[in-house]
Amino acid sequence: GNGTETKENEDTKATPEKEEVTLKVASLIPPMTEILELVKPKLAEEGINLEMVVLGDNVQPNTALAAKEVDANFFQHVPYMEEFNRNNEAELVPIVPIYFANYGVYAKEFESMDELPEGAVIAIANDISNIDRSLALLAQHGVITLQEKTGPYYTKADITENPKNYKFEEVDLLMLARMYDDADAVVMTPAYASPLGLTPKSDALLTEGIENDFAITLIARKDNADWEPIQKLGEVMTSPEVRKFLEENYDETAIPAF
Amino acid sequence: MPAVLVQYEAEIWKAIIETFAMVGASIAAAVLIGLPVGTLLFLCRKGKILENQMVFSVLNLVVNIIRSFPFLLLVVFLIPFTRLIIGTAIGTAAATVPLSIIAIAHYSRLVEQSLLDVPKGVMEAAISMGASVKEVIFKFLYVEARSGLVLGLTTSIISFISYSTIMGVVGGGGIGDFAIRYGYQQFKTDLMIYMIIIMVILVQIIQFTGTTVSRLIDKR
Amino acid sequence: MPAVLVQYEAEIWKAIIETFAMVGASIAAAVLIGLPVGTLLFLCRKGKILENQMVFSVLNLVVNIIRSFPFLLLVVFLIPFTRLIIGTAIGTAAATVPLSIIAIAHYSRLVEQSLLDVPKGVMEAAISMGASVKEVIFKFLYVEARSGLVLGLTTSIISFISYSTIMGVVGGGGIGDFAIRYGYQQFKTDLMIYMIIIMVILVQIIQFTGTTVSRLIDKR
Amino acid sequence: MIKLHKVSKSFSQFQAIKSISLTINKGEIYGIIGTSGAGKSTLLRLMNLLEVPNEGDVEVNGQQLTKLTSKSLRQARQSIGMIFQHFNLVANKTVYDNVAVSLELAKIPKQERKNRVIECLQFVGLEKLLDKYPAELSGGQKQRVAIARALANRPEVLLCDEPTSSLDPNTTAEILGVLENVNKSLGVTIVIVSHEMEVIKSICNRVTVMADGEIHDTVCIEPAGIANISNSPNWFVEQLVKGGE
Amino acid sequence: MIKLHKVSKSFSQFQAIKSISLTINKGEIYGIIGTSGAGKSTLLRLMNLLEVPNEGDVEVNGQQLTKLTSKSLRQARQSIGMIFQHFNLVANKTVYDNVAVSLELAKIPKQERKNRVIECLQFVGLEKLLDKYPAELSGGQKQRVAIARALANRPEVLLCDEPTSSLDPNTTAEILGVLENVNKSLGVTIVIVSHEMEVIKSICNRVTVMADGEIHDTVCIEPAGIANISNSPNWFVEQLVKGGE
Ligand SMILES: Nc1ncnc2c1ncn2[C@@H]1O[C@H](COP(=O)(O)OP(=O)(O)OP(=O)(O)O)[C@@H](O)[C@H]1O
Ligand SMILES: Nc1ncnc2c1ncn2[C@@H]1O[C@H](COP(=O)(O)OP(=O)(O)OP(=O)(O)O)[C@@H](O)[C@H]1O
Ligand SMILES: [Mg+2]
Ligand SMILES: [Mg+2]
Repeated sequence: GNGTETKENEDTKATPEKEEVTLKVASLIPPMTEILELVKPKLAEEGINLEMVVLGDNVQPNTALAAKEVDANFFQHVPYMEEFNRNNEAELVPIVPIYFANYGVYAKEFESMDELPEGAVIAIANDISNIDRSLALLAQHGVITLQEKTGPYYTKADITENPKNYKFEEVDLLMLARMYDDADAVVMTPAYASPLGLTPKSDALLTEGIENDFAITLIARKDNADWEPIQKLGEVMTSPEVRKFLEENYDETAIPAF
Repeated sequence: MPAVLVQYEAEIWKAIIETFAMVGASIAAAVLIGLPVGTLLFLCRKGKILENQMVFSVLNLVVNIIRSFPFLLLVVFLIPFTRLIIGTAIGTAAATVPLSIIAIAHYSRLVEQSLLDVPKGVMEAAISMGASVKEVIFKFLYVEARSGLVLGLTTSIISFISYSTIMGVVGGGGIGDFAIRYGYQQFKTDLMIYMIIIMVILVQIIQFTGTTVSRLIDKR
Repeated sequence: MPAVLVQYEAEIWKAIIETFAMVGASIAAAVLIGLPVGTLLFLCRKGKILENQMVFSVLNLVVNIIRSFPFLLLVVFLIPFTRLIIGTAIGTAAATVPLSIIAIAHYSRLVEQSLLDVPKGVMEAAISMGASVKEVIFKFLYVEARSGLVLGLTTSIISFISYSTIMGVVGGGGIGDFAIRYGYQQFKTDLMIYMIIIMVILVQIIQFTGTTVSRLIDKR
Repeated sequence: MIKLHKVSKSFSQFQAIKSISLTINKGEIYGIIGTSGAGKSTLLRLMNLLEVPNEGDVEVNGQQLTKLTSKSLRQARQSIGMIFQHFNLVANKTVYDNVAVSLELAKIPKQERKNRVIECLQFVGLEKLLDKYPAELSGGQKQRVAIARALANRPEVLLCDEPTSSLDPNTTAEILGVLENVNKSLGVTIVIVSHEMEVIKSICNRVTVMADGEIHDTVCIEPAGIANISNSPNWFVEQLVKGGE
Repeated sequence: MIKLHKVSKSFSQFQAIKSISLTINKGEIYGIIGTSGAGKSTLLRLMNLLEVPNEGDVEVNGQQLTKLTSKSLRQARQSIGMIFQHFNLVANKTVYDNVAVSLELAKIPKQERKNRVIECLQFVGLEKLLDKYPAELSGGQKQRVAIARALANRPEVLLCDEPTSSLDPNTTAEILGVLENVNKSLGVTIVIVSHEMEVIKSICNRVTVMADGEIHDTVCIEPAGIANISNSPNWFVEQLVKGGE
């Protein structure tokens, strides 16, 4: 697959049923990849060959999309996408939100937030939008107090009150789950918690619920957002099958956003 | 065969082939470009037959710059270049570009070092016989340093395998990435361990071959 | 000084110190453990004074296993061990553990190779004088191979710096991680470029020092 | 054939060669003798510019070596054979290949090369050791390979630094015979550095005595000829017993 | 002092030493002579077990070297000095350190060491080159460092492989004088491999002639004594002119 192929795709968009088109979608980990796998047969019926490109970090899927190497991606929430657009003069646009990854606070030794002792170490992800999200989650439940946002994100510098003197240790997103043994508490997405057998419903001390902007969203570019295969993809990803799949396999972990 | 291996058999084969492709390309780059670069680094040094402070400094700097980059950022920096020559910046083929660049920088240092261990007398014999630069290199330097060059390449290849495991970032795939994705991110520990065993076997074979070849061709 | 550097000055200094700490620890490990391991790999080979197929195979395998691991997975595998000796698995101190292990494996190979280039005659002289193993090593082998050992260490240190850039995954910090986090993930490209320039300068200084020292102590 | 004009060579502080001038004629066998450290090897190495003089000119075969481009210098060197004091064999090449390489450099076709290599190895009595590597040879055998290598591409000038230092009297006599032969039949100019009076006296026409980096004296002598020595171990016994009487 | 009993040594196919037995008495100066490749160096290297024999026993100073633990073998070797045919100096040690290292191994205290090193270097006439590295020495100077190194820790046995091959007649005479001196005054047993008849004849009591890996003959001789050679360059000129007459 390369750029020219993508262009051909665009040329053929008038007659998608007659010729098979290839739709390349970048993604990272389950359940994102599982949802894409699930809808693949349905798209095939429509003559759309869904090709999933699994990448290993959370910048490349956007870089690849902006460079037209893929036609869409599915791994991020809208604020993260906006940050990318701002910094890279890219024109990525949301197509449709799919699910809320119910961010939560987990602790191995403690049953509730109140038990967490003075000066406890809380591990959070080390990228700026997830730092923002982790702090926002804690602020939402009154664990800390944050001042008015100065930039697009909250940072540790925005903490005005931290009554129990928690220490925030920043580690790589992919490392969060490993920190469950090490830190007193970990703030992470269900995608990383589930391999540990943890679910937001039964194990999280705090969760962010669905009252937020952080739904994992199918993203495309401004120039192909209206392209029929993309729209089709959006449709099948918000179908009842996907809802059923999420509810059966990811109860409270990935809450459908459609 | 364990069930989990049967289940993922096709993907494992794919990963193995991807690793071979990426590492193979790096080896080719190391030999075809790294070897000449390392040789130039040696020959342009003070007191050597092509003594040239300019060329030495420039090559030295370029190699150092490549080696200074955090590998992840090198991959990112090279994206436009990769796209230029491969047509895309993601996938196994694209991953070979940054890997090859690293391979060149890595091996050229080891080549330089091996050549520095060639006894001066051999160089003198070559020069006194009126050997051209090309002849000095191929008929004397490489002959006398060959066991070190092979061992250095062996060490380098094993480093390339290690570097290839990071190429998942741009969708390069390979055994290492497979192990990271399934084992590390999805906690399929058994699968991860099998993948690591494959890596160990691969590395062990390469090291054994390298050690043996280098011993057989060392007549000093 | 550019505004962005002023703004992040404290953090940049912190990153520099973290890099020095991680790389310093790796250098210590390379010299204190990698050097002996490499020497043993050499001395236990066939025909050398401590010839011992068993010890050689075991060391060789262990070094290969360490070098086979995708670095990220090595970090994860070592977490229990790291926790045991450092008390925690995150932070700069914890990051030094996997880095040091890699450093040992990496440098020991280069040591082995350098020692293989010591002329047989020197070993014979040592043996004929009744030197003990320790004396053979310190009064002959290391003396004769010293320029190669220094160059090998230089190459290794630069690799350690490169490895240290991945240590962000366990909160190790350092310049490389700083560049990746701010520059790559937060798109502060200017900051990233400054960080890379710092890395290049650092690497250039190390390479220059290594090359110079190795040339000065090479009397062959 | 070889002209040195006020040539000097210093190693950092130490002046090893102090403004030496000398002329060696075509077809001569020229000896250089002197105590250890006098500067003999350095002088010889100046003649093919292995050591670059700090001052003065070196002329070989009508060419000012010091002024040649590197390409012409290479060509000039191809017609100057050299036997090193420490042999400088390529340890990873067999005896055959060590000799053959000088023919390869001279672009001699492969077929011809083979005959020539065998011929040269026969001169020095090593035709049976073709496939051995230097590490498997005795001291004298290594030295003979070095001699064969220097002779192989029929140089016009042969610079020999202690060419018989590791050889027993029989082999020495044989080698000197070979040198005399190439000198007589092919007109090769030969410069021999040696500390063995016997060697110098037996084949040289002119001899320079060096001391402390300078020419002490140059004398013309009539070569005494090479003693005819039998090749059997009994010869050693006879010599020993003769001496014991 | 040294007893070889039916010692054989093969290199892959090639049998370099064929079941040799010999006895060297304490205080002897013993010569070994023979053509290039006869097996002289190999025989000498068997005497301190640098080459391990395929068959036979090696006894030095009453100890069966072939049966010693590696620790005792090391100790035994400390009293066996060796001068190598190719010197085997440590290129990264200065002249001083090359000599001093054998004293370090023998655990001689530092103060004493220094005097001893200087003394040995004076024996071989190199006291001025203390700080040079081997690469900066002439062939003969290297050889003399090797000799000084072997003498330094006053060994009981001295194995010399062509110890004067790179030395001019004057220096050779001086070195032989030193060897004779340590033999006479300290009772050091000396084994000399040499291809120079003169050398062997001037100081050896007994000489073995080797051929093809076997002992051809062993003869007792009366050492002829070391010729008294003047140390001036004029000596060379006189010798040359004398020869020319
Ligand atoms: N490591 C080796 N491998 C194979 N053959 C060897 C080896 N060492 C020596 N030889 C062979 O053994 C024979 C005896 O060698 P040695 O060095 O003892 O000769 P030598 O009498 O000392 O001769 P020279 O006077 O030329 O030094 C030679 O023919 C040589 O080719
Ligand atoms: N690379 C060098 N650096 C410093 N000094 C050197 C170097 N090469 C030679 N010398 C010195 O120059 C002098 C002459 O050396 P040269 O090798 O020419 O002596 P030589 O006459 O060949 O002696 P020999 O008969 O012992 O080989 C010696 O005193 C030596 O120490
Ligand atoms: Mg000399
Ligand atoms: Mg010998």
